[in-house]
Amino acid sequence: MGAILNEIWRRSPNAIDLLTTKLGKLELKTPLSVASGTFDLENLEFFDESCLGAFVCKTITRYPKHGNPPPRLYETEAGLINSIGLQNPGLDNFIAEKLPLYRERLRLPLIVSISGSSISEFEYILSRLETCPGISGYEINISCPNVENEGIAFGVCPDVVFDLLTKISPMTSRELCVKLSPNVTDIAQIAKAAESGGASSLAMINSVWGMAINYRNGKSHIKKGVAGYTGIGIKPIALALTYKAAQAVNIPILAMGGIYNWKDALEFIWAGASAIAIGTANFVNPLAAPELIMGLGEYLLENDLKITDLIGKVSF
Amino acid sequence: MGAILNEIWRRSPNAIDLLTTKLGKLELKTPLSVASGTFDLENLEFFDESCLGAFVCKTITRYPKHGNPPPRLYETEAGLINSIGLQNPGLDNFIAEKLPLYRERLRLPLIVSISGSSISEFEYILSRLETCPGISGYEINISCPNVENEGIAFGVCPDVVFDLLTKISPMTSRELCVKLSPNVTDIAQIAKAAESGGASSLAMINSVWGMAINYRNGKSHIKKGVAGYTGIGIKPIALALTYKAAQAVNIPILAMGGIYNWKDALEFIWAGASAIAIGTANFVNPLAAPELIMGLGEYLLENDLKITDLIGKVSF
Amino acid sequence: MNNPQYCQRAIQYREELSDDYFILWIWDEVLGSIGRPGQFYEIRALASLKNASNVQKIPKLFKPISIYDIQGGRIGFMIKKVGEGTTALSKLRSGDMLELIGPAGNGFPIYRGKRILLLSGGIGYPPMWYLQKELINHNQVYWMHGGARQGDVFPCDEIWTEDGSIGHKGKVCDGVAENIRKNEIDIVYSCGPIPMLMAANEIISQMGIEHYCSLESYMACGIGVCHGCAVPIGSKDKWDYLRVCKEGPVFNAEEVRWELF
Amino acid sequence: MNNPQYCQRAIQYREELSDDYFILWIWDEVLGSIGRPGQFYEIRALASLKNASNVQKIPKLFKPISIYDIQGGRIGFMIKKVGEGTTALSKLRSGDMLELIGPAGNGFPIYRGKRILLLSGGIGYPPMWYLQKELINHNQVYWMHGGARQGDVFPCDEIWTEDGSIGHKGKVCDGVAENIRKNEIDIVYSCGPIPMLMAANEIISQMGIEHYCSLESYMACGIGVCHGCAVPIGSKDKWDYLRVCKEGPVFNAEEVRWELF
Ligand SMILES: Cc1cc2nc3c(=O)[nH]c(=O)nc-3n(C[C@H](O)[C@H](O)[C@H](O)COP(=O)(O)OP(=O)(O)OC[C@H]3O[C@@H](n4cnc5c(N)ncnc54)[C@H](O)[C@@H]3O)c2cc1C
Ligand SMILES: Cc1cc2nc3c(=O)[nH]c(=O)nc-3n(C[C@H](O)[C@H](O)[C@H](O)COP(=O)(O)OP(=O)(O)OC[C@H]3O[C@@H](n4cnc5c(N)ncnc54)[C@H](O)[C@@H]3O)c2cc1C
Ligand SMILES: Cc1cc2nc3c(=O)[nH]c(=O)nc-3n(C[C@H](O)[C@H](O)[C@H](O)COP(=O)(O)O)c2cc1C
Ligand SMILES: Cc1cc2nc3c(=O)[nH]c(=O)nc-3n(C[C@H](O)[C@H](O)[C@H](O)COP(=O)(O)O)c2cc1C
Ligand code: FES
Ligand code: FES
Repeated sequence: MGAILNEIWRRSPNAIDLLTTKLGKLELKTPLSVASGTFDLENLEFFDESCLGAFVCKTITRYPKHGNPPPRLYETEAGLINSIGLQNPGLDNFIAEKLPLYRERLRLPLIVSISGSSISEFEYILSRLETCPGISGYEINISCPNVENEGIAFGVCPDVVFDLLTKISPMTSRELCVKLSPNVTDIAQIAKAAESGGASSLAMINSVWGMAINYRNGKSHIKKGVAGYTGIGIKPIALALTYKAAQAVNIPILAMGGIYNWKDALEFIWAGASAIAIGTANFVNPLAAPELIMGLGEYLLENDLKITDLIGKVSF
Repeated sequence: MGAILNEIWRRSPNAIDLLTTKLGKLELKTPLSVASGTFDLENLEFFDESCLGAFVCKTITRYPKHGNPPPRLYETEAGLINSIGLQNPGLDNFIAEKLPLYRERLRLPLIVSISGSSISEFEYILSRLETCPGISGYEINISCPNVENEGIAFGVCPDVVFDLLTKISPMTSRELCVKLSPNVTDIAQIAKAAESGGASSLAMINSVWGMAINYRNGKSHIKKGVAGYTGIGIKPIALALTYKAAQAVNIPILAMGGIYNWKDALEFIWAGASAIAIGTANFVNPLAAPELIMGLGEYLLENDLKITDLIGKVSF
Repeated sequence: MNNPQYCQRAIQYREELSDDYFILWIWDEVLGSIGRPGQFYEIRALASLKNASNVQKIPKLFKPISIYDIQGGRIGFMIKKVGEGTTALSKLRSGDMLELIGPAGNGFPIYRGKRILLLSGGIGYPPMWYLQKELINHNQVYWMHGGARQGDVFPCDEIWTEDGSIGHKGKVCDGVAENIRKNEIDIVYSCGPIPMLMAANEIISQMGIEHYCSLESYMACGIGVCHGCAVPIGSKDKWDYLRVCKEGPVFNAEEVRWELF
Repeated sequence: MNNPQYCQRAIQYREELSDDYFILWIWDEVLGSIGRPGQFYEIRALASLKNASNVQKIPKLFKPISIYDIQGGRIGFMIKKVGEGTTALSKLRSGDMLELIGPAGNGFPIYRGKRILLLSGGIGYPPMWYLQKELINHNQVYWMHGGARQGDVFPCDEIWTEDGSIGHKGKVCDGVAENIRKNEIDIVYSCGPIPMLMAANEIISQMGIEHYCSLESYMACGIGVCHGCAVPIGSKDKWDYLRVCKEGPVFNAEEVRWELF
């Protein structure tokens, strides 16, 4: 067991399940995970993985993806704008090269994030990954702006979300987590569609539409123009959407969006998240994850609470 | 003429129309306006109105509105969360008491912001205001979450927006500006609906859904829970949506959302805004407006440009 | 009526009180002559705006702080460090610049020839100091103040602390009824956190005593523009949300719709 | 291969150069012994994180800074103040803490017995210093450096300034062809802004000379995780976005798909 959890347990011997939470079919040792695309094995050079309850990898697609032209990044007053464009080595390379590395290195539940350009592509990817051991669950990324389904982005149309989920949910007994986009009129509808289709949990939120322009010369700081906005500036938005989704469904929520520390994490747990993830904060604080878990552990110990006592208990 | 513009013109005698811009039917002396609900005559104690091109008042409804229960405000890391709930004295009191004050005090085009709970209520309000002199235009606020039309919020449904505008646009020859909500899947659709219905300009964006919770005890910082998020943290979002709308329509855009200074203003102008407004920044910098205009004026003089040279000229 | 102005002034002198409390004094003929007891200023450390470009790109809201004292061309603000804004203020030293918007709100109504009780809790103390000075020559004034512990209480006639570390042990409201009876009080002025004012109102209204209270509220503009600070005021049947920064902060306790908080 | 680590170290010594340039030295046995020319660290003033709760609630990204020198258990970073992050670094003094992630990226390939041209522009100078030290004993090394004006140039063999205030007047690339011919150069190493590297590549590739360049890119993670720093690398038909922080920052100029920038 990891040093961080040991430290928490040392202080309170019966705090063994202080931080334990459930994400659908998965029992997580801590409520903390990492946001797809912002964390990889390299980060585990900085701290012990025991502070994490699960590991979510960068989104994988059927075929390798170049990604978007540079510049892809810009830091704004209150967050980060990115335009990575789902650059990834594709399914085959993932299975051949990355997955074995994860299996060897990780002692955490591995959640593989996947995206497809059609329902059948999602089905194909899932069927291939089903034959691979060492995977605890899937994050179905229907919230990437690059993914189109006959002109309608997957994540914004409840019917398509429902269709997709009814097709893929019978294919697996692993955790099936659907990652939602914040760029929709009614998040509750999408959340409900995912739930009725058979999702066993939700992850939210993905990046918010954002842009930044060099005021001096009018050049977009990002080559593609409109891109994804993440980090502390989106925290109030992520919190509102998490609350709305939590009110609409009964499946658990893995929440993210501007979580930098344990106080942010608590806000999301009160709002209805069963687990939380760190994204952009991994870039601005390499020790964000262990510090978050220490802070959360201390808060729970001091107040004689378990994480599960707080989930969705926001008051007004 | 005001001291600020005089200072700019003093430096460059032929800069008389440096800052002049058009918002639909209105010719504005400067591109700067103020965001509804964040500015009133009290602010003009702090600086000379000549830096403003237009004055937009707090949204008025048919009947007086109590507004939402307190607490209504919370400042987050990167902005403000508010839940005012359109508190206002109602149309009759506005016409009897506020409007004469504005007429007496202001030498600026007055844009009256209005909201209704049905299309016919909008029609009624407009017909009443049409009989009042001293109004240069209307801001049709269809983006307030409290306003419902048979269960569908006005601002999120293109058909309703189109219907509303086709009904009210023939009623007036004054400027007709439609204020859009950012909380939609496809802003371009809504913008187009407003344009085809007869809007002569767009104002955007209104508040983004947001929430904040006291991490210690799980109490929402805002009594109503989910509320409106504004300020610097929404700038990238407002900029992306302004750009998208500007790509979709030909009518001019009055842009706002996290504009604190002249650099922010320029970003929006490059993105496609013909005019900009200061909202939350009025609270954190009482001199934000004159400082913005001075900065903008200096930038234009130094680069030998007019404001109209920049509108929508973003490059990638 | 109040017409709040914006200005920047250097701090002339800083007075240390207990741990978290301090007073900022500004020497200024104008500021030192306008402003009535109960009025306040929205203030901010100028640094938080001027350093915005390098230290902190995001300027934050001003904070409402009562006029603690006005004397001989000086104006004083007594401040408790509680969060980000007041912490920034707590770092200011003589010579540092303060931004001010005010005077804002309406003061306490001023009577003569009455038996008056001032009731303050925690950071409700500062406006009472100035109020007391205005009342003392023409009225019989008693002042009760309560706080969590010794560090939270300051000179007055009757001190209460929740931990009993000094003065009476308990909440200051515990002694109100007795004080009113003993001193045959005509009018109560109160200032403090809402729960305390609620408890005080409960007692005072039952005794049929006139009661003016200064309410706290989170503020954005401080000048009546945003409607963010509104509280329910009026009669049971006909009330409205009035602005603490404009129609307040002092209200007749009878008109405050306590049940709606 | 690089396995960047995270650490915090006190600044031992700060060296002033011209206006906007300075060097931060850290005395540390480990850091002072690992790291090859061309590798870099992601660094940040610790204050920007630790003060996050009061001064600045929003911590910002680390900034990629090359290893300027490693000698006798010391590591140095030569930095130009250009924006927010480097301004925060410019405020650090001896004893202040620095956060570091690194060493990151791959260094320049090291040859022996060659005639080598180092070509740097602006803030491309620092990595060349360390590189030059590694090459000088086993190769013939020439170093050309260019900058906007006098304040932007530093010791080397041939100085260019755009305003002609010192050295040759013009862009440093203007002299490259002649230098390569005159000194019969085998290999060029370059570092500087993309437009300069592009121009240099144009000339150098036409002359058929081997050329390694260190590319700049906006970074978020600095450790290969986010794919934010990617640049197009490969052949015309088969290229990929490779990460400057992981597969770079040094690339064979021939493989950089300049036309895709
Ligand atoms: C009319 C008026 C007069 C006041 N006079 C004084 C005074 O003379 N001296 C003084 O020290 N304080 C006074 N206050 C309270 C002071 O405004 C708050 O303590 C301050 O705004 C807290 O800001 P912060 O950024 O330091 O803390 P925050 O981080 O904003 O909050 C810290 C804590 O204070 C509470 N708080 C925040 N803002 C307010 C607010 N506006 N009112 C009440 N509680 C708040 C929060 O809920 C939290 O518990 C007055 C308030 C009002 C409305
Ligand atoms: C591998 C590598 C090694 C570097 N080595 C050094 C070094 O040894 N010394 C040194 O002073 N600088 C070096 N740089 C450049 C340095 O990273 C940037 O100057 C710094 O990130 C700017 O950050 P800022 O917050 O101060 O400025 P910002 O406010 O971010 O930007 C100011 C200006 O710098 C440009 N800029 C911002 N970030 C970068 C970046 N990562 N690369 C290039 N331009 C950027 C912006 O476009 C803008 O024009 C290196 C960059 C890379 C990628
Ligand atoms: C550089 C970067 C890359 C990302 N890549 C992915 C991705 O591949 N798949 C995905 O579902 N989300 C991706 N995201 C979104 C994050 O997983 C997360 O949803 C978002 O950043 C919000 O969380 P944060 O504010 O904590 O960063 C990426 C975000 C960033 C900043
Ligand atoms: C306190 C407050 C009150 C507001 N009231 C209104 C309103 O009455 N009508 C309206 O259309 N928008 C209202 N808004 C939204 C603003 O007009 C503006 O669209 C929004 O704040 C975004 O701009 P900003 O980031 O510059 O503040 C209000 C915003 C705030 C913060
Ligand atoms: S704080 Fe804005 S109206 Fe009172
Ligand atoms: S900066 Fe993240 S991959 Fe290079």
